[in-house]
Amino acid sequence: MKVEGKRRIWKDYQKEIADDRYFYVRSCVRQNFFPASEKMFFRILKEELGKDIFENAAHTTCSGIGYHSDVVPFETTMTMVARQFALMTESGYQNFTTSCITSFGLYTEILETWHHFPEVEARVRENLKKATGREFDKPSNLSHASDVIYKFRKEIGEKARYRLVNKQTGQPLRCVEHIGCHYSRMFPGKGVGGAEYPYVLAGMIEEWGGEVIDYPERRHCCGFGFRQYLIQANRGYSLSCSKKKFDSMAPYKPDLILTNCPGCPMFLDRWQYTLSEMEGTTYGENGQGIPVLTYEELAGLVLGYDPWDLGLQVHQVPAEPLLDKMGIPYDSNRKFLNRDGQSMGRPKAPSFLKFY
Amino acid sequence: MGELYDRLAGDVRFVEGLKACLNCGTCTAICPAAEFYAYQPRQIVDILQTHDDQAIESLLKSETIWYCGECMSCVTRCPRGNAPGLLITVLRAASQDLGYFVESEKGRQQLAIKRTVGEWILDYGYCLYPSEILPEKHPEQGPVWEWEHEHIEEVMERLGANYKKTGPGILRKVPQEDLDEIRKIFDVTGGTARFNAIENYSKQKAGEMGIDLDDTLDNDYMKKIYTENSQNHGREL
Amino acid sequence: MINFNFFVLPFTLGLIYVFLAVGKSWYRWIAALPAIDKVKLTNGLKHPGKIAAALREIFLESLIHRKMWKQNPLLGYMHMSFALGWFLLIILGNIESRYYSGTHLNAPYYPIFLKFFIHDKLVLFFEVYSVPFLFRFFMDFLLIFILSGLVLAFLKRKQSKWFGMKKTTSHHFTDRVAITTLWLIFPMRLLAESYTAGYYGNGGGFMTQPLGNFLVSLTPLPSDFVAYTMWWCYSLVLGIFFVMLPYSRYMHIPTEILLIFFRHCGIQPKKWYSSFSETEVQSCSRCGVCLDDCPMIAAGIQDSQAVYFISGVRDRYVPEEISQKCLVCGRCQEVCPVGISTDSLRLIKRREITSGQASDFRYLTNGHSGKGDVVYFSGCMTHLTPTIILAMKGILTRAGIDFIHLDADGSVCCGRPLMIAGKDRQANELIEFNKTLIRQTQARMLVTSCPICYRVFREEYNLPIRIQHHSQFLLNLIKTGKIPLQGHFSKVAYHDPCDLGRGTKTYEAPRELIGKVADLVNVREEREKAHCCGGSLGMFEASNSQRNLMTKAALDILVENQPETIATSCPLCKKTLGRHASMAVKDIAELVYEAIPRE
Amino acid sequence: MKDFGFTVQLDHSIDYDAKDKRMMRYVLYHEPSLDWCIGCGSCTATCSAGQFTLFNIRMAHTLLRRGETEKLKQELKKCMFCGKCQLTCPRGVNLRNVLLRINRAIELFG
Amino acid sequence: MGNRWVAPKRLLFSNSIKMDPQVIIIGAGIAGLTAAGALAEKGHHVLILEKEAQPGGHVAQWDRLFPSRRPGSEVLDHIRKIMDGRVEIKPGIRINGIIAHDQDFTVLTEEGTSYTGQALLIASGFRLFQAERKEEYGYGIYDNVITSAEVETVFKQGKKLLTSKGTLPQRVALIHCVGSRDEKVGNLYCSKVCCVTGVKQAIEIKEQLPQCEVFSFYMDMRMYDRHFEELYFEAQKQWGVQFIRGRLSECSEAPDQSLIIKTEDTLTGRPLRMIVDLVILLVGFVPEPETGKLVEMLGLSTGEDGFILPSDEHYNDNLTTVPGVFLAGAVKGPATISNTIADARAAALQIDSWLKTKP
Repeated sequence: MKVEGKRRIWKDYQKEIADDRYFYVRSCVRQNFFPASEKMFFRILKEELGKDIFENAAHTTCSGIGYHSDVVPFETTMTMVARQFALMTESGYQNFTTSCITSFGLYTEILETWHHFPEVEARVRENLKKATGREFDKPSNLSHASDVIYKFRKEIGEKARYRLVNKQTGQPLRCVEHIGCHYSRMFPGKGVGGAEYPYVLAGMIEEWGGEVIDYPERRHCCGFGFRQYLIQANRGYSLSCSKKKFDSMAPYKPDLILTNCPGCPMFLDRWQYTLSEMEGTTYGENGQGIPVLTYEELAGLVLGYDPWDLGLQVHQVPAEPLLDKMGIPYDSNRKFLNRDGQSMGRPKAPSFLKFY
Repeated sequence: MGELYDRLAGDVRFVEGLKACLNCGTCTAICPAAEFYAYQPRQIVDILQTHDDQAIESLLKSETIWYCGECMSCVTRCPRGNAPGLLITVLRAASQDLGYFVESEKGRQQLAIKRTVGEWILDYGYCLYPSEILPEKHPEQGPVWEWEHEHIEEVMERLGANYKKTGPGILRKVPQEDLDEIRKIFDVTGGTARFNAIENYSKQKAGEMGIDLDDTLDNDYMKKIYTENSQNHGREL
Repeated sequence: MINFNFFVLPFTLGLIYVFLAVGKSWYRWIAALPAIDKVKLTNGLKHPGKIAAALREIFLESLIHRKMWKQNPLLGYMHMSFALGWFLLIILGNIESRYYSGTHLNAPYYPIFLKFFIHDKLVLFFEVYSVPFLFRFFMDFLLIFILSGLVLAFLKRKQSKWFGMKKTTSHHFTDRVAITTLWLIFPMRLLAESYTAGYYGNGGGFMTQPLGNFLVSLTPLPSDFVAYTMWWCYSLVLGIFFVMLPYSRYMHIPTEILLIFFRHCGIQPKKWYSSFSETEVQSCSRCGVCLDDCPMIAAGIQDSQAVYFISGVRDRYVPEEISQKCLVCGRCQEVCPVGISTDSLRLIKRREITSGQASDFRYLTNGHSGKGDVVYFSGCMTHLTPTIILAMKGILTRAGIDFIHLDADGSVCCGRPLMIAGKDRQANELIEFNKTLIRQTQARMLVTSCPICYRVFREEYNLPIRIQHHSQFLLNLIKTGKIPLQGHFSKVAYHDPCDLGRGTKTYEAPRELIGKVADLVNVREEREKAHCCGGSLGMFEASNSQRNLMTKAALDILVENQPETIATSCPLCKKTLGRHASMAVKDIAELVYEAIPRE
Repeated sequence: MKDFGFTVQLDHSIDYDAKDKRMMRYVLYHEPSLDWCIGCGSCTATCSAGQFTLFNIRMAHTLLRRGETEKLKQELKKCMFCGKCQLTCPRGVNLRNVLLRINRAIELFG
Repeated sequence: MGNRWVAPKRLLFSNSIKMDPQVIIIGAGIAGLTAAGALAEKGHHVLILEKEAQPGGHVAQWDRLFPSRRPGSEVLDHIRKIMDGRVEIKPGIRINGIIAHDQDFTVLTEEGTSYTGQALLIASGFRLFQAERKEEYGYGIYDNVITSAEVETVFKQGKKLLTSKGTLPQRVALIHCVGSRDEKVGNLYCSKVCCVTGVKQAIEIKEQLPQCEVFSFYMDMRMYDRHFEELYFEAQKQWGVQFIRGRLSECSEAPDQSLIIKTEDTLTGRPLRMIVDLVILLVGFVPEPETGKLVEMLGLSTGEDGFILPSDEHYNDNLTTVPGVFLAGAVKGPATISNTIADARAAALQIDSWLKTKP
């Protein structure tokens, strides 16, 4: 493997990312499964970097999951997106930042479509007006939240209290990055590093001292596949996809999986559990699994935030082994306490997967 | 060129998605669905470029079009700039609007998606909402989710969410007037029409199949489409 | 009077041995016959007519060697001189010995060594017509007759070409011993008798007496001693030959006799290796006549001809590719002096290889098949030569025949291609399917354009209706004036398809038919001796280029008399020959169709 | 083990290195002309069995090469052995022997 | 006879080398050299400007030529023999301007020197597709992904084809259509020579490493020219090269540096994964960027593929819209060596008659 080769490609795919005044829209999946990550994104931008990031309470889903599971027509989704743009415009912002990769992909696709088919854009504007009376400007800059963190990876690196280095051995941690399919597959130019060797997460890992591991099934989808997960009868597809990735990365003994998509971390986390219950197979050393993190969680960790404030307790695959490697202190007793420090009980321990 | 083909060709995604396929197979090579189902994106494009309405109709009625996961990996690779993934979205739209989706087991599942994700969009303003993700319907979510779900308010509060509350923030209650706007958008742009189509064709089919289907999530038809794989679909040998 | 001497022992023991050995084998084979064949055999032996016929054939084939004569006169004479000569020598020898001994019962060796025991009767010069003289004369004559054959046999070893044989088989050890002793028998007899005659100064015939006198005058040793030694040698070679016979190719002589009886009693080859097959295999004299007549020679294939295949079977090991490397064109069968059914032996071996292979034709669902007076089955191959189908349908319509084209949209194979691969069980599934289809048509006659189908229809389908190849059917149409003829082709050479010609003995119909529409030029090797076109479905182990060589060889013979068109009556032959022919290759149906005046 | 209402699914992709090549080797050794195939599909187009069912000789050949023994077994049973394929093959592959040999290989290694 | 009046011309030039050349040829590849030789034989004074230090172009880098597998040097030497001594070659030239006068052209170089000629032949050839651009194939990233050009270099040096670890490859995959027939890299055209080059190299690899399994991944085998199909047949029949119909989708590296390639086995309609020790990318033709400048300077037009358009693709294949400017060889698109040589001769003929009819 020649990293120079990758660097050359990374150079070719450097996208424009706004450096302030972000209009932020939330992700359906992340809110449910990684609420603390979205919280952390705000804290990092506001408190650590002193940026202006705004959320309009009236904003909603882009209906992307509905669209990609085909119950919501393209026309409708485009108008939903137009409405988000309208809210941005009304709030006086131009830089649009999404928390969700599906959304990001969809926004990109829609903007492209409008670019190639102006008549479609006109129709959407008309529909939006008809339905809501709103009008909109297209954003001058569209980025995914991970782009923003990538943009400020150096600043974060400078403030970092911990690095992606094994405290005992001093070796950089072996990190596997998993990019959401809709980040750059359709429009390689719209993602940092392009479609084949995306740099958005790799950049963070390198910057924060880790080692990026390439493995054969790196590009493989986690298996969400929308309808393929939403319907129980189809979940075998979803599961099999993730299994394929695990089997492929296992020989490289990764210390963690870093993701930038809302769904992927949830699936890569839950499917490890499911597989262990289904076949008794666990990945990672002595049945502890391979920890899966969102980029905000990782940023939070290196910046020294409390793991439980980052929501690592709601991961099914325990993060503790990683914290130990990084030498990050944590209080196991506080793991399952509520805001006021009262116990919320404990989840049941899985049959095979380690649980702390 | 047939009627059906023209209908599809009217969709911008179709125009973007179908240039001219040279059957090289770069799409199938990396297609997750091709790995786990009896499915080939190449074949889809190949059938479409025959412009043969009969073939297209049987495609719309088939299980095949429902195997794709819309990961769009195929789009990255095609040396002719086709987008099989996009074409699938067009085919699925047509299959639902024409009522062909009920002819296939995988197609019939659309009702379950409509009644969950679809409705949630209108009810909550988001595609998912924690209270709806029931551990019994999602055993794979594991004990942690079970625990989370049990203590959802507290957990969300602990993690800094604005769960079910007003104002901005994570999992807030989206104001009613905004939900109304969404509904309007759905009415104006055919979202509602799509929902109705899915409902009506499904009810019709349920009748034909003689399986009970009411408006709830828990009835024989819903159970059937949510859990059943009566055929192989190429899942095993 | 004691007519005994120790030197007769080798012969006598050998003779006893060979009788026991042959008897044992005969018993084994007969005992191993399936019950039904045993019945046939016993019934046959009760039937004087059949016995007579058998004996006649034995006389013609085993003594006269009729087929050999046909093959090549020199070869025929050589074999006859040995077989017939020796046979007569024995007969006459017996009569002579009875004359001398005056009794009917002589020890078996007595006639053989008669001249050793009898030499006292002096025949004077004026007793030319006396009985002893005549005996001596004819015995010597027969001896010369045999020795002349011996000389030829010796030449054949050196110059097989003279005997019309490009290839000859090689010999095993036992064969060599047997043939040497066989060759020595009569020279020894000659020497023994001559010396004896010379020593006694009489007792010899017109050849042995003078030769004897001459030899004695040359030999320094006491000539009674030399003569005695010669008698020992004579007896020894006879003895050794007899002992070796059951283990050598000469075993075919007694076996063939049994085989001929079997055949005349109506015993036939089975689908599996039976006692009959064994007798056939043992009756093969390894003469190698089948080598030169095998079309594969043209392709340089020289290791799987009938004789090699059969010796493999005899030794209980035939490599798979040898069993599969054969056109199954039946040409060798026609020329085999013993008339061994080489093709069915080949198929028996193939069955052993392939009969176990799985097949599944459940996808064949009984579709429509309209009704008609005549059902026309074009066959798979004919679908690759649509002009034949066109012609046939044209003719049938023109003749106003109420016909239905059974396999208009795709044939269900007739089954022969599977059978010829040894897959009878699998073939039967297809046969059953086609039978139902055909029955549904309620036709009174089945016509096919493909000899392959035609043969299997006749041999395996046992349908209640008439089955005809289109050559026969069309001929009938013309004869009954159902179709008008106008056009006329000049100089057409006809190629006999294996399955139609040798397969179903249909030689005349196509020729007569061509005669109606063209001038038939004759072909050097036709009918039974026609060459396979090289496309045979029976062949598995020939490469494309080897097939081409066979096709070219067949073509070379077809074009010898400069025909303008080559006619055949098999789509496969048409396609195969057409690939290399410099002139048009047409199916007879096409010829007829083109000869019909257009309306 | 827990039942989730779904299972890990079969991977359709041909893992070339995981497959058994004995049958391919056997057939190629006994009928080298199979190497001359250019995958044109004439055989499949003319196939007698192909008129009645989905039977694809070209596919069967490919399955043989990929070591997909099970599928190959099922496929080959449909062959009627009529030999049309061999007559149409532009590269003169000795197809009937190929089919015969594959059947043999199935007996030997299947 | 023509010679009678051509003779004095030749005399004139032979004793006045200083004088400006009649024809300036840009590019000393086989096209330029062949044309030069042909023109010189007709008595014209020719000057070749070459940007590289050595003449010979791509052929000089190639080991053996398809379909006959004769050494490329043979062809080159033959062409040289014809022109040697009669043609002047200026290597290492960078052109930064061309001025077209009504009678002739002046070529200005970066070194400041200038050359004037009455006719201009553009024979600046092509460039090989840069395989890095096909990112998913991992050229320049995975050690065992190499190009057909590198294979030629190895053969030319008489070395063995080895993996990055220096071991003998047990399995090699040749990938067709790299940079050709691919809108993702902006080249919709077919590069013509890759198919047969692939077959040739497959055979050469088997010659060198009989134990090595060689697979060829193709979409169509375009064996359009004489003896090409025969070579393809030989590769199958004699060398057991296996051809799999399916375009390489992506390549990834296994822990042991071998490569996992993913393609569809289109004849079974299923994804295929295979581990190989070496992936050889059959890189196609792309227009030479330097030529782009000339096009601008002279106001010539190019096709969508970026190659120069002749004034008529059928009967004026060597002429351009600018009188006095001619084309030869791969500046007009992918071409085989034999095609190029024939084309260069044709160009020479056109130039010759143009010079004669010139007022």
